[in-house]
Amino acid sequence: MATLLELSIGYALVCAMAAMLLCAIRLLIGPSAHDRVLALDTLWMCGMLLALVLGIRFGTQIYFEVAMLIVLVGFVSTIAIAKFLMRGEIIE
Amino acid sequence: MELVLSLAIGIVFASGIWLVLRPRSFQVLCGLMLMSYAVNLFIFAMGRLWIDAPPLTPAGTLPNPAILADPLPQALVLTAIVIGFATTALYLVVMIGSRGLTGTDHVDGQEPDL
Amino acid sequence: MKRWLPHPVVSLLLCGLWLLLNQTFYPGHVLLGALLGIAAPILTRHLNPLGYPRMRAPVVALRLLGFASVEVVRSCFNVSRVILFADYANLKSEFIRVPLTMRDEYGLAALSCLINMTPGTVWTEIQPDTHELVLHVFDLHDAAWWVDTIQTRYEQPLIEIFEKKGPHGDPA
Amino acid sequence: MSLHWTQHLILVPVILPLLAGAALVPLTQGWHRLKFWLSYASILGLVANALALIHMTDGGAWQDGMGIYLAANWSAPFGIALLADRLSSIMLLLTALLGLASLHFSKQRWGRIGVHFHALFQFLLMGINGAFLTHDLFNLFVFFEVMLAASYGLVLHGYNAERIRASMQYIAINLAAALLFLLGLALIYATTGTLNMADVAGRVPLLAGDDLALFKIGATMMALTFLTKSAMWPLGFWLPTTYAAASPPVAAMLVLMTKVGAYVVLRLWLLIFSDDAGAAAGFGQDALLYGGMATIVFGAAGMLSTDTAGRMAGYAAIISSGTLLAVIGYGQPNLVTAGIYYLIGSTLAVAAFLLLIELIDRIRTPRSAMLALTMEAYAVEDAPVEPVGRGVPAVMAFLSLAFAACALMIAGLPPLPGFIAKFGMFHAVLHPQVVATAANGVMTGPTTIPTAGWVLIALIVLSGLIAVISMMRFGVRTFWASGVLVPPKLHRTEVMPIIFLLGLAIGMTIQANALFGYLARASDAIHRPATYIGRVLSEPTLPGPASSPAPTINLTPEAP
Amino acid sequence: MNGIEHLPDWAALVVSLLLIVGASIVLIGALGLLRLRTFYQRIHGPAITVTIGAGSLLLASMLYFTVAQSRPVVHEVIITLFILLTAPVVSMMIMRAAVYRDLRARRPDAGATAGDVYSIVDEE
Amino acid sequence: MTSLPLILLVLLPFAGAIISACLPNTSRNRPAAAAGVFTLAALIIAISKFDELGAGQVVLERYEWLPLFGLDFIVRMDGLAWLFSIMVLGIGLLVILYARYYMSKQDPVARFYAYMLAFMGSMMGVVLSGNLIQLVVFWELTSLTSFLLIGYWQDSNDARRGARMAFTVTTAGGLCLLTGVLILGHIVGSYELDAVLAAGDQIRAHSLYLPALILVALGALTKSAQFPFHFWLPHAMAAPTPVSAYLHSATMVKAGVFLLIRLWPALGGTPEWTWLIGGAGVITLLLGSFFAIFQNDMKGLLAYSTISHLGLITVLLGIGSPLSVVAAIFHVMNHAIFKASLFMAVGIIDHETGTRDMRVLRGLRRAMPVTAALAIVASASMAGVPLLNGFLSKEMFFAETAHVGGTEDWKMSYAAVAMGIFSVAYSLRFISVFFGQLAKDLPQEPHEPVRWMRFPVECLVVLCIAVGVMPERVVGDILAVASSSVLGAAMPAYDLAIWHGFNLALGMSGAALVLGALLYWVLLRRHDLRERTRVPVLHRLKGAQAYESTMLALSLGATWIIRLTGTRRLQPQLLVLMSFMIVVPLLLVDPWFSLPPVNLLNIEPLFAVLWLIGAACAAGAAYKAKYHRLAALSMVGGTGIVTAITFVWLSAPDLALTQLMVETVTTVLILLGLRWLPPRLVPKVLKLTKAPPSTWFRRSRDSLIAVGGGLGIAAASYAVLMRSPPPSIGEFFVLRALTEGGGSNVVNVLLVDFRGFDTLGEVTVLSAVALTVYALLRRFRPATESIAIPVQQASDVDPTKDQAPAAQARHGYLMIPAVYLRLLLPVMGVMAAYFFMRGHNLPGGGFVAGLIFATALIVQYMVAGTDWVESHLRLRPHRWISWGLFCACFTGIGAWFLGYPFLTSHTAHLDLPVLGELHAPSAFMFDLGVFLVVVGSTMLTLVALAHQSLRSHRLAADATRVTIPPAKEIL
Repeated sequence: MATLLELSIGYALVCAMAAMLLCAIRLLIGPSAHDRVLALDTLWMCGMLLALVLGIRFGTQIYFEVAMLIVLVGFVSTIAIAKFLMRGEIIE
Repeated sequence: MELVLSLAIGIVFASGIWLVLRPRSFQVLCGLMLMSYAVNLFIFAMGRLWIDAPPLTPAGTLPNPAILADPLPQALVLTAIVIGFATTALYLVVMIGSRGLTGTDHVDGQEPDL
Repeated sequence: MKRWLPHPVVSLLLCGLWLLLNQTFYPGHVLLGALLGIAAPILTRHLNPLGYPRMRAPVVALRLLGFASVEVVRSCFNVSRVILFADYANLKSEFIRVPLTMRDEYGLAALSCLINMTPGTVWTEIQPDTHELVLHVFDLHDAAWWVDTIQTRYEQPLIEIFEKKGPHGDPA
Repeated sequence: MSLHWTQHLILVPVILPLLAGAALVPLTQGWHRLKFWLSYASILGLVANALALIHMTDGGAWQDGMGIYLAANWSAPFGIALLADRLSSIMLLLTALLGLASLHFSKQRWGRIGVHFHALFQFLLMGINGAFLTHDLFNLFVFFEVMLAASYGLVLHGYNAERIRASMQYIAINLAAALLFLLGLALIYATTGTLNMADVAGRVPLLAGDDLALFKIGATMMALTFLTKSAMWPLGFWLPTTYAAASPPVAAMLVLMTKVGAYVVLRLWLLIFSDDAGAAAGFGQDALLYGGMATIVFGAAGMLSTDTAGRMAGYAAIISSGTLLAVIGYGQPNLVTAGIYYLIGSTLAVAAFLLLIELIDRIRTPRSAMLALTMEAYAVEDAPVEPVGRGVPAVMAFLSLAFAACALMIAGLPPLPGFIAKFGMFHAVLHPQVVATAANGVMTGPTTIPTAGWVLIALIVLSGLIAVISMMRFGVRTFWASGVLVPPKLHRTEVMPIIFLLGLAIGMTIQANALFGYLARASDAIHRPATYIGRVLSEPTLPGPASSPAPTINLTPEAP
Repeated sequence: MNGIEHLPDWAALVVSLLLIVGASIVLIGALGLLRLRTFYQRIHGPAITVTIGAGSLLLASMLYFTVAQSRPVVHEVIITLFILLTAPVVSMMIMRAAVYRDLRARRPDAGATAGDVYSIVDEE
Repeated sequence: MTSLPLILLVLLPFAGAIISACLPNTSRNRPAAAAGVFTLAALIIAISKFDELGAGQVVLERYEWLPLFGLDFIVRMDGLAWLFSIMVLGIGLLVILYARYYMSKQDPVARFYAYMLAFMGSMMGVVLSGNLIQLVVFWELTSLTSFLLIGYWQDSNDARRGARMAFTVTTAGGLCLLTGVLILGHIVGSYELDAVLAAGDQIRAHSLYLPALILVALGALTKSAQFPFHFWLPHAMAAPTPVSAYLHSATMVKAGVFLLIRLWPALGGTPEWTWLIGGAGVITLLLGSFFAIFQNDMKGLLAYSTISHLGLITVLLGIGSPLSVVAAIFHVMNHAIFKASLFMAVGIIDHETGTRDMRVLRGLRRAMPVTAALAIVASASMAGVPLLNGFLSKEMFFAETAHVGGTEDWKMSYAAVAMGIFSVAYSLRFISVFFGQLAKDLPQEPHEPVRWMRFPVECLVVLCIAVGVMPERVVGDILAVASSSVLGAAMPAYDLAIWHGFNLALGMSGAALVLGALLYWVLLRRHDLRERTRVPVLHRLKGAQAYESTMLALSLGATWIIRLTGTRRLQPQLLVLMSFMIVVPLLLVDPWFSLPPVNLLNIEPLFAVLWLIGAACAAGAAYKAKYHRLAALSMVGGTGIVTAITFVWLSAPDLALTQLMVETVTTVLILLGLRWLPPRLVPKVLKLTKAPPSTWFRRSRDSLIAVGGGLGIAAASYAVLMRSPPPSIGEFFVLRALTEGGGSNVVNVLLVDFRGFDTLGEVTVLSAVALTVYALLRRFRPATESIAIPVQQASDVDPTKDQAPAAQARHGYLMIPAVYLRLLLPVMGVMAAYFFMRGHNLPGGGFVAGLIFATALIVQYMVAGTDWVESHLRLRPHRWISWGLFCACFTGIGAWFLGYPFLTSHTAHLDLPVLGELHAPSAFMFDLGVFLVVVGSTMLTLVALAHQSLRSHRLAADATRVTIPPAKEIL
């Protein structure tokens, strides 16, 4: 079972990384600004999940903190860009 | 791992250099940011790469330096990140100030004579 | 009591958050958590003019949560299926309007949370003049079904939870 | 057992301005008088402290004339060590005195326009002082950044298009250079495993092969930063523009900042690449020498090519930087002595000149300057009327005298310290002194002067000549311009600092011998890296507050 | 890989299952982000990532650490809480920004006009 | 009297200068009186010293100056110095008297006398210097004071030009002299005059003799206006006449020959000396005398005549025989006497008639008979008429020239005779102004000057005659003492008689007189001498023009150099910096490091993919940054998150946290800034046409450097990573962090304890930057295109167009987000507290906590707008910064009171009921300081930026919101 767990952890890592890669491609090709924002946000999210899975893989809690922080503040830059797209300035 | 990180540092740094050599202030700003990423990673790499060995020495255990990452480069990078953040902020503000006063976003504050 | 502990539930939650974060029940941490839990809402009260909501119908809330969870999982697999197998050319992604009667901000926020957490639907905005919710549906088959589901399955319970007995909290 | 209180004096140059700055931050403009006096008190404190440090280092209070302060009570290679020796003490004094003059100058006008001038000024002092004192490479970086960050703000002070253009350049260059600093630092850490300068110097002789190559690359990167700061050609094009744009008190401080780069090069190179450094000995000295020479040429050409006083001052600073770098690269202790004397003198001179420019600009209306220029260019003959001398109001007399003094000092003409410094350098080149080191042992007799020495002398002489020609051209256009000159209103607070700086310069001439003696001791000390390594690394810490026996580890590298 | 060997089989199985499901969903979500035609379709891709994808992985993590450390480790709840608090805002903001941007830019093909809610006004 | 120190001779004039400079501008007599008194005093002292001198005797005073270089300030007087001192002081006294009457009422004479006396002091310094460096110092001072004196009438362009020219030439010479003297010092081992003079043979034998000679000669020749540096002297005539009389005939120009005489024992007597000095002298004497004939300005004539006479002296020195040295000294004396008187006479003429133009002046004998007589006698002396002093020394000169060539080579003698002829001609020309009819069209009615103005001339003329008639009695001793001080044992026998019988020299004198008169007559009658404006044949030889062209060329050359090797633009500078980063190590580092072999199997694929993303984002940002800023920003963010993940992957959780926070705040910051950076639009032209070759070149060059830099840094890091680490200080920290630092997070302990000093600096950087940003933004003027409200807010498409920010949050589109984000605020506060509290033991710390806190606040700003937030919360970031810095500092200073160095950490162990043992490390307080500063400076920066929008909204509200919106959104 431990092998299965290891394999599935590996699979999860690959998936998360692949997801990040796909997000990155979207980030690069755009085409519109909001596409990029969305991609960036998803990239953060995938990064968070990656950290989480890495945490399981190495069995330490340290990664959790990072994941938590990503969730907590990662959205700030996204909504900032979104607001910028919407209003042209983020603090009115 | 080592090779990948080295190449990565190289590519990010190269992008940074390219941008820093561009004429528009925003490009230079991005370039400086990228370069500082690369430099931070570079300093970090100087402590060699360690996986699953954060420099934490919980109470009750005798720390073994041989199996923990070198904390010093990390501390240096931390300071460097903060200073990089500060200078980015500064450059940004100067950049918009310059755009406002000089009417151009060229780094020299005036369009080059063509 | 009211003066020093204006938002007991919030304080309790924050204290819980603190203990959860520290994964401990040491007395010192409990004390610290309690202090933070009390201080944080007081210090931020000026920035939160709505105050904090009062939960009024916990049973309804639980039921709603259960229904929503099922819905989330179902939609999730729907969306996955569409992404993987559907012919994108026939995909009918459209905006629809849903007239809302609920006015309470927390209710609406909870609604938006439910809708957005359900894959396949994204809350766009509430149109200010008509107070209609604009919703984007990923794979729209029947607009009326959506309107009906949202109004009855989601909005009604939320009205019960947040709006039933007059205004809540004390707008600062 | 506790620390003798005098030890804390080493820290004061860093901590005093920081506290003053912290106190100044929340004060609003309405309190500008309080702000000024607070700032002023801090600088007076710094002056007194620097004098005390000089007394301590030179008076034999500290062994080998160096006081070591282990911040946070960690022994040397681990914690951050601050080191006050004769050289750093005199630099601290120079900083404090220059700061005093600049601040005094700013009382009338610059300290009041815009906000936070005083706080940033204090931070700048902190950064400069820290850079002079620290004996840790990364800490040096931090203090460089403190200095730069404050200087960015100060250069921008009194915000106009010209200043912002200049500071864009200044900031971008320095940010890029700071990154190189970090790269170099990282490589040095990677190869030596330490950051303390003395410790690095101690480990360099043991380096070999790839490590040595990487170490040298690191050193090169760091040097590029310092040389950018000290405006070596072709890294210093930012300098004249920045000097010309910055407000005078700030520009005066910038002069000193330029010297910080040279100071660090001097200190580091003598420590790390000394003759004891084995395979790395003397690394890059030639580059410094030739780079310095090229810088002199560039600066001289610049002085000749420009008409604006600010740029002229900038190029003068470049010449002095170049001279200094060449002197360091030449690698001869008594030359370094004269070089430091020159550094002090030229800093005072250029700083005084920069302060003076503002006052001069008040008499030099653009129209009259233009007229003088045309008359000169077309050699307009005078109408044959009886020439009549003109009375010179006291203000003008002061300005022209001060200008002449600056010009003489910058050009290195007698009788002011510029000449003595230059003479000292020539004398040193012509009287080569071979240090008796462990490596080569015996003193050799009078040797022949290398060509580089002659070239250096020639360049210094020629640059002086060119400096005097261009300064004279400017002076004639300004003070002897035709047409009615309206003597400007000068405020006493603006005049005093200039008199003060020039007075210091004259004092340097009068006390030349004493000063030279002091500097010779300073230079002698920095030419003995082994002493530094020994002293810094063996400085004991106080037994810890909760003194628990710590595991001892052996960190001395083994010889390969 | 500390602790994996000591995990009871049932836990290992459940954790594996959760990991596989969650990771697959995450990948599918990202795939959706990449492959779908319009922005308004693409925005639904990540939605599954943050709900089921993240949820499964968090559950896996929680279960894993609880069993591995033989004590309730539930602080992943915090992450869930934060996701609940932030994810809706993000999608709301991006969505609304996108709609009005497309309307302003008069791009009928972008999909903002699908349905009869928004229309592009032909003036100015 | 004899006990008075010699140094007074140098000091007295300077003291006089200072006193007279302090006198008010309006006073006329007092400065003159002061100057006179001081000069007289010095003169008396000088004269009194004669008794001490005897033959070859030297009076020496030594003061400590720079013993480090073996330099003393030595005042040294021997016969030569005495002679020159008397000349300087004596003629100085006369000139002072003269100037009192010469200077007009408007002239500020105080300044004039101050300069004069300063010059006198400098000249005394030169003359009395006992070491060569000291001599150079005073030498340069004479240049300086002469510059001031020539430029005294600063309104006159000629004066300015003349002053600059004289100064440039003589200073340049002075610097050459300095170098030469340094070489002499190097050869001899001492700069002291006595040592140098004694080491003549050593010097002449040294390989550096020639450079030293040339450099010293350059100094002397420039000062004495010798060819090819003679041109400055005529231009220096723009000075007031007393100055010309004093500096440019009697003293300063003599400094050059003085130096040559001085150093003759050390340097003279070689063929090089003869060729260099003699050659320059011959050319000068011929050119000078020839040019003098054709001058129209009386002072110009005298200037050229001076040049020629100085040439004569130089030739004598070049010949270098002992007798010629005696002749040189004698002629120095004579020339000073007659030329000073002539200048003063010209001054009188100028003063009384208002012109010096010999084309106009005529018949002055009738108007000012006494002056005329004096001038005629003096010019006769100049022409070498017997029974006058000029004749004597010229006779000696002729004798020497005849002697030097032996019986075969007469060239020198021809030259001498030619010079004699010319000098007779110009002397005649000079005195022609006194004859004929009195000119009518003079600017002023000429008459005799006041008594005391003529007195100095009279004195000198009397001296001319006295020396001429009874040389031995008048100057015999002086000449002997002076000569013997130079020649020492080589002192020749000579006879100062008027009559030496019929010899060759007399023949030459006679020929010169006759032929000179003839030449003058021919020129006058046949060549229209009086109306000529240019010099025949040699008019092309214009030194001044050459000087001006040289200066211009220098200036242009300098500009060219600067343009070629310098730049004022940023890009080339960064280009240089970046390419240096690559090139300099390549050049300097030897041997180069070797790259370890690449093992592709070692690659962790996931990590590779991670960095594929990171690198792609970086490259994408590089590509997009020009026109699509938001895209570039997003991609930079992508690289940022990849970096953060790398940090966490590679065991640096602290870094990851910090990186994430900084990433977020930076994004917000840049977005705030982008509002004020109007969009760049892709120019249509660029889209259509291909980029020009120059652009392609630039781009390929830049990419080359970028690739090079990237490869370099990659290679370096790979090389480091593949090597085993050196023994590092890092281990120490791991071992001690918990036991002595009191925290288990080594990185944090490093930051707040081991290297807390760095952190202190770091927070100062943050504060400084925040203050700068704040200060800058207070006076911020946005770009014109961005003053208008953004197009998004101006467009009718969006229904929120007219909503105020607070209203948006209350019932606009932000209503729902606002609910979430406001709920988040206390949560983020708790999180900040969490990361802060645990910092010392686990990843986190003041910095991360501070940024979280700041982010939480800034989100509130985003939701409800600046006005609303600030009306509900007064943050006062300045105070946060201040308190933070204080907190950190005083934590450090606290250790002082316990007797420990700054920042030494202490831990208070508290045993509390219920709570158990509590550790309160001082590092905690320090970290609190960091936290406060971070919050304060981040908020200050962000809020200052945010306030700009507020301002522009107010502006827009005033202008009823219909400003021109920008054409396009920022992408």
